[in-house]
Amino acid sequence: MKLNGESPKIGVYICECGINISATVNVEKVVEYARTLPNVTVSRYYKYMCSDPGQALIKKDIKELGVDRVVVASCSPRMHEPTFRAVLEDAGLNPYCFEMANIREHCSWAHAHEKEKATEKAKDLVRMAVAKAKLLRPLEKKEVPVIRTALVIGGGISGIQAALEVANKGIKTYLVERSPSIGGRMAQLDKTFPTLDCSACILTPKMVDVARHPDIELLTYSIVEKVDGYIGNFKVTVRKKARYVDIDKCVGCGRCAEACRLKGRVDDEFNENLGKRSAIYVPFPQAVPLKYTIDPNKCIYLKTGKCGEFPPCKKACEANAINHEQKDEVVELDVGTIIVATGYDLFDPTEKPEYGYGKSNRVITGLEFERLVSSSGPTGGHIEIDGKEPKKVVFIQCVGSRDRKGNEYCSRVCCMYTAKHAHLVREKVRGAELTVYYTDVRAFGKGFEEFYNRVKDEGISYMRRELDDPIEVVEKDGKVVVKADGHPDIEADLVVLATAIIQRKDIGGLAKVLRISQGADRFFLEVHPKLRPMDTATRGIFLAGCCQGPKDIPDTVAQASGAAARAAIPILHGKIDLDPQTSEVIDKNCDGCAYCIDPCPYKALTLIEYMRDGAIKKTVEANEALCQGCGVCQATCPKQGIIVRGFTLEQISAMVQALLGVT
Amino acid sequence: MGSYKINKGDIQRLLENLLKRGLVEGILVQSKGEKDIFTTLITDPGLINTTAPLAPLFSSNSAKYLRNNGFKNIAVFVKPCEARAINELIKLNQIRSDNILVISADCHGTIDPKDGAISEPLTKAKRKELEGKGISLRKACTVCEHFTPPEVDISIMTIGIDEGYILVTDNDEPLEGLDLEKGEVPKGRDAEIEKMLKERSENKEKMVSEIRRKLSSVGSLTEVLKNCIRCDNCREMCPICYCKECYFETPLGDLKTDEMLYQAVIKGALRVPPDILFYHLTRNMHVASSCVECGACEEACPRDLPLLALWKAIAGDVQALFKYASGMKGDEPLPLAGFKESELEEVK
Amino acid sequence: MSDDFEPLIVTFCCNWCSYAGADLAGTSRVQYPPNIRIIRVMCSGMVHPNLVIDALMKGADGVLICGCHPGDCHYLEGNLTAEKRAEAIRLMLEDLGIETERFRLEWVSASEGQRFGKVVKDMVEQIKTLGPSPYRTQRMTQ
Amino acid sequence: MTKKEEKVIEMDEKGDFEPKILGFLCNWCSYAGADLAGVSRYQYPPNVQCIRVMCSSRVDPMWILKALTDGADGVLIAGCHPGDCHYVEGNYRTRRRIAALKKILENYGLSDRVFLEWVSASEGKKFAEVITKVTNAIKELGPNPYKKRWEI
Amino acid sequence: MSDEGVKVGVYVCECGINISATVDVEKVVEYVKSLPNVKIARHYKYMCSDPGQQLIKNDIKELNIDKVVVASCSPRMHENTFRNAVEEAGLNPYCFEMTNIREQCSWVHKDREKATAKAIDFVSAAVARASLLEPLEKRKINVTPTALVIGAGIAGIQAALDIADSGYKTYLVERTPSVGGRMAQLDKTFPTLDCSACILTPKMVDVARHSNIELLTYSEVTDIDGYVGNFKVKVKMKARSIDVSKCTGCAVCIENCPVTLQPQIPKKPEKAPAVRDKGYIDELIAKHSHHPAPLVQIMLDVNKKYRYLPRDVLEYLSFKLDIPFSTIYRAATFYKAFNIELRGKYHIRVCMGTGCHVRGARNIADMVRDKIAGAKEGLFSLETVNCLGTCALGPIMIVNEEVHGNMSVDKVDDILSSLGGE
Repeated sequence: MKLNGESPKIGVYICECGINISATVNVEKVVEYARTLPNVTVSRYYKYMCSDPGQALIKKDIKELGVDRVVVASCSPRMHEPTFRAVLEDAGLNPYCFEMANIREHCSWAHAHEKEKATEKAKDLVRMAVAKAKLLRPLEKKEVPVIRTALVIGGGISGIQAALEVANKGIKTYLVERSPSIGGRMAQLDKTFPTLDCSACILTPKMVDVARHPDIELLTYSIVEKVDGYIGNFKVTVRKKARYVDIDKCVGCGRCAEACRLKGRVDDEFNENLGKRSAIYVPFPQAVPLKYTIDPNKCIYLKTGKCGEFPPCKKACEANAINHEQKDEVVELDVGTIIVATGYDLFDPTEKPEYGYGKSNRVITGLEFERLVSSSGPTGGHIEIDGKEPKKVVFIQCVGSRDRKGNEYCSRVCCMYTAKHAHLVREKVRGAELTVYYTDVRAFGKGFEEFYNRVKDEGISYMRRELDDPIEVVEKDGKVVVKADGHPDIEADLVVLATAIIQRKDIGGLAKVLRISQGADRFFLEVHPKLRPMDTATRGIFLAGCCQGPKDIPDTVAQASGAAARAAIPILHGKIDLDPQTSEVIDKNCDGCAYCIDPCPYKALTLIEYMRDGAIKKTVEANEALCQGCGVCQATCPKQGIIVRGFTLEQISAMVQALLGVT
Repeated sequence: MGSYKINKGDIQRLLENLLKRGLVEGILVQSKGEKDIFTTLITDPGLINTTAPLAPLFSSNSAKYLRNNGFKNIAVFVKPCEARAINELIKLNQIRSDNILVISADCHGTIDPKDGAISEPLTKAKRKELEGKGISLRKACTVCEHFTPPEVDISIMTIGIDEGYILVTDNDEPLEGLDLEKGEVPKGRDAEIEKMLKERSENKEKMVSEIRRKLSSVGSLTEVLKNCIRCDNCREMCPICYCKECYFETPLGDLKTDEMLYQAVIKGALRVPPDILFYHLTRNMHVASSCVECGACEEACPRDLPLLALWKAIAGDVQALFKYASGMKGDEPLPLAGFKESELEEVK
Repeated sequence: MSDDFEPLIVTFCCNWCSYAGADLAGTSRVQYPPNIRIIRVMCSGMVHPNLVIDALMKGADGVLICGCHPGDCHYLEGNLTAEKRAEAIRLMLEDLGIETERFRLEWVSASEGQRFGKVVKDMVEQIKTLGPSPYRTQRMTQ
Repeated sequence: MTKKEEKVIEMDEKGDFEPKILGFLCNWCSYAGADLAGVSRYQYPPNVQCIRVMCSSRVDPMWILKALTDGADGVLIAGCHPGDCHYVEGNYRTRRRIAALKKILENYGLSDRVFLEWVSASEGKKFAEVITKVTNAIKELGPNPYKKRWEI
Repeated sequence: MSDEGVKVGVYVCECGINISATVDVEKVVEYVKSLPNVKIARHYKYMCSDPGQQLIKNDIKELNIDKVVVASCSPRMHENTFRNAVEEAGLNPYCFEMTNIREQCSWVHKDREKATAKAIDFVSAAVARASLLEPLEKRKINVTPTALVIGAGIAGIQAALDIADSGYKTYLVERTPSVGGRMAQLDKTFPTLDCSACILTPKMVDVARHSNIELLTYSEVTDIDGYVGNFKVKVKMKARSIDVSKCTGCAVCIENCPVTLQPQIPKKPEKAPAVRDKGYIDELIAKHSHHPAPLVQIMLDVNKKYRYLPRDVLEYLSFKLDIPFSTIYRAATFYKAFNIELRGKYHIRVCMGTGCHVRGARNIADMVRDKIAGAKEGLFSLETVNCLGTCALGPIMIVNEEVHGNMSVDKVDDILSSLGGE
């Protein structure tokens, strides 16, 4: 392949790497051999090619001998490919006219006792590298501008923290929350472990900060419907569901809720259906924004078009903010990066009938207990079932977690919140008998063990059982009997199930829209738990909070801050450079059979049509930003219609030919 | 660390030595004029022979004059209540601890200087003799429970020592050149202290229960405070009251007559000078935790308010609440300066 | 087969897992027979079936493709595509009369240095039993 | 009712004593708790007149003494629960100050008129209960004896 | 006391009917007009609405009001809204006082007259304070756009990389000669069993090569002062006695370095440690010397004689039998036959197994503890055990060897008293 007219001039540089290579491979012989290869103008060896003097050798040859392709035979490209590319760039040569041959890890070290064979192998590797180098073409890094805004999906504690931290870097942030108010699961909690400080004291100031932050645009009661584009240039379609209340007029006075005909007759999801609300509601008193919303599938007027002679809520509203004809509104947001903070759902205990959940109101989940004990909950913080304080309470751990047949993971937070619940019962109910059926108490965090010891010292008896020991909760004349194998039956007034944290049941839609993958446990998959724990495989989309896996509030906040930092990097940089080793369509070969579109994991290929000399020409178009350069398309295309630059089919088969001695 | 047997002369030689070796610029100590004994600041070693360090006289708490001093360094020979005041003022950052050498001796009780110029400690016999002449101990001393020196540089024991005195110090450097004879603290001393303490505590209990009765009801409290003319002498003479500008000198606290109208509206009438109870309550709040009960305030009061008894009750209560003995130890933190995570549950 | 027959095996290693595994084999000084020649590709899914057929038709005694364990792939499912292609390749090899054992697809992660050595040893032994490739021409002598 | 005839509302219609109590609420917890009581429409007696301070440790004991000597029937200081303080240790210091102040006022028979309470941002109901408790306690104690006494 | 020049504007909000329902807003406005310094007093249906804010802005412009008081909802809701409005009208935003007559007055007191009186007090207090408010300016201080990361383990490396990637210069200070920290010492990492180096080395190379990161290894932070945005940090770069620019890390120098650091093995003490009844112990050692493993036999005899294994004896045995003390201590604490604390004359074991637990074993144990506290030193000792295998007779208490079933709290009392406890 001609570069600028003449045939390529290849420089070959063999490294001795101290004695790591030269102890086994006869470096002089390989250098001699390399000189005989076609298009090789200079061939040298040096003790340390990666050292400054070694690099100087290459630069000198490029400048003085006009070398326009460089092959370095040394260690693994994973170590020093970037180093040598920088050398080429410094010498004014395109960094992609460079190929490495690994004659250390793959040759001298692996065949230490077979010197001749190792030398032979080194020669083969150098010959293959030269063959590929001959076909290398200069490539330019493409730069794409990044839009200076970010999007956070989910308004729980992780979404709030992430939005605040990104906005505090001076970046405009959209926070999209599905329910009428931000606050998420944490707003339902009363106290938080291990410090027992009240959840609202931590959450409400942050919620108010979000509402008042000049750089945060809050879109509540809204869902993300479509995401197109790529890192730095996402185009997100958001549907703002109709509240049937004009939020500019509504001041949150609550008179409409008082007047509503269904007052106190609609199940209140915020209180896990323990309390009641009216058809027009705010999820909880400290809601942000403090704006009312009409529940479309409960409001009589919306369902039947009539509510008495005139809807009482409309009459009660001084600010006449209620407008039953309000329609959904769809907006288009242009954002640079996206943080997913969609939170979690709880395992539905009815899937394990032996726990008796749903049969008696004396068997509740941890979150229901949290509402029971919360001072803004249905019972005003007073723990009572059917009006009476439960004297005997049993807590059962690992309901739906650590289940080989179901969710095999541990939900991390139940041991601690159960200890907290037991402590709260001990504090509020005099002379209560408390038993916890546990398998392994996991009090691993800061201050957790001390909290666990304090709870045990308060006379809460921890009874161990194996995970698969049978356990059963049976209703018996008003009480619930807990039959745990290997333990005496306990007649309890209340049983609290520590149900597992699971991914949102309806998350599939968003995963498809964002094209991010889910692990076997359905939580979103991070690129690598240690290399890049908050990045997803789709560049520019990051994860925070329980959507990535069960975690407690301190870890969630820390991860949210991390995700915010990661998400801000491309924006603060202003531009991102795309790796040029991505796919490229060879227009004359491609006939638009679209055979390659389906296997592409990043949906980077689209079929287009255009008129060429009178006829419709179908061909494939590659989106360079979306493409990650995996080459699956290249290997699918039967007619070399698409290649990955730097790893073209031609270059690889040239290496194979070179290896098998066929010139 | 050492304890030495000394006599009256040795004390004077110590003071003289301090001046001669230039360890200190001056010494604050009681000394005799023609007829009377006064607290003086001596810089000439030659005049040391006029000093009467152990004179049982108390006119004012000399710690008051050491506040924000600019001395390079100075020695002071003070009574235990004055030494405790100094320790408190060090903790309150009003006196620097590095430029002051505090010497303090046991105090058998003091009398008013105008009743006589005695330079010997008032042993029991001496006191009997004075009673004969109708001179009695100052009221503050009759109820004083801290008559032995607190934590100071040099302390001198006189109680329970049969002849001469015992000098105890951590740092022997000021004693160089005096070649004092080593001496042990006699066993009998503790018993002697115990005896004096029992007597003083009984007096104190009587005085405190009596004042508590007076303070508890509005009528009796008015009787106690009604004569106060807000001359603020008690504030001036109190060593612990160190504010540069007291609230009662600011426009809000020191109302001009026309401004009093605004205040008079609240109750329909206003006592002039105003804020009598408010003034004393404020003093209580600011000083109680550090009060050394030296009685200077009562003696400074021209209207004979029972201030000593009041402070015995108030300061006693507050210091007992925090188990704090004001001025006794240098490193014990001021009660209102620190806190413990879980304490005082009963308050809330 | 004469024991002096030294098979030549063309090996494709994916950059993220098996190439790193081969590196680790080197760094841990795992000794394995020098009969393989590694070509780095970005993903096992990048190896076009023609490359494998070409290599075997042009005298390679064996072709080994190494990729990431399912679920580990940097590009999500490149290795799964390679696995489906492997079946197609084996069918073609049958048609061409080449023993299908000359072609292998193995999963090697970045931390499996030892395993990489073992895989290479097994394949070299197996190819030795099969003997040289029927298409082996007199390769260019060094 | 101009300023001149403004009469301190002493007795309500039925003639029993209506105390006038001064309150200090810390901005982060008890003031938020008071707001929550309002939002949740918990009813409580109007006798406590609250002032918002940034932290309970901002309350200078002299303000309390001035209030009591000027005739306020009671003083309430409300702060965050120990450990919750927005400024980490403010309420610990408040606790010691008020303890010292109450110990002094014990001698003057005024100690029971000073209240220190911890109310968190989510304890709307408790705030209402605290106000009711304080008001009733003062009603039992009766008016501040220094309310009409101008002699000292 | 009205100081001239101060012109206060008072705005009482009705908040629809939330306030006006229980507070007579007109009466409040009327009263406020009579207060000193009040130039204008108004009430409006929604002060937080745009027209409401416009009222304030016009008054500031036309009547040059210089202090604004708004009586409406909680400042935690709209303090910022009104501050912005005041600022837009050209008045310093801190010459503004807000008082809450909704959440803390109209919503919580139904009695109209009292609520109004309270509202009046609220507003008068606010006016009094407003008159004394002074304008304040928000000060801006600029921030040096560089960061310092102390410590170059995986956490420091990742932090430095993320900050540098955002385009800011970053100093990374590491105490040891190389970055990598603890993670560099690990082989594999859970749960993926990735080799720790595969993850760490690329990041370490990135840190070394990153244009925005200045790496200071073998250096320590000695002094930090200044404040957020303007820290001054002193770093001591310790001498490596090697010229960093020249060294390529070829490690040839290691071979000819004479010093080799061996791990230190603790030396055996020369002299035998002091021990009680030295003669008796030597006798025991001699008696069991023929036994292949004399240690346990000797310990059994010692435990029988002293009813426990005194530490000095164990240390003496360690010296004489040349067995590491840790091995002896392990045996002493493993076998039930030995105990390392002095047991009482009567050793009491209370079973805390499930069977006994549900029948109140805990109260029995508490009762025993109280009795021990009261009794003579060394008379009783208590040990709670997991299960004594007699659940049917639970709760169980065993004194030395005597078993007492179906225990109750007062039974404990009788038994222990009979054995000499009061």
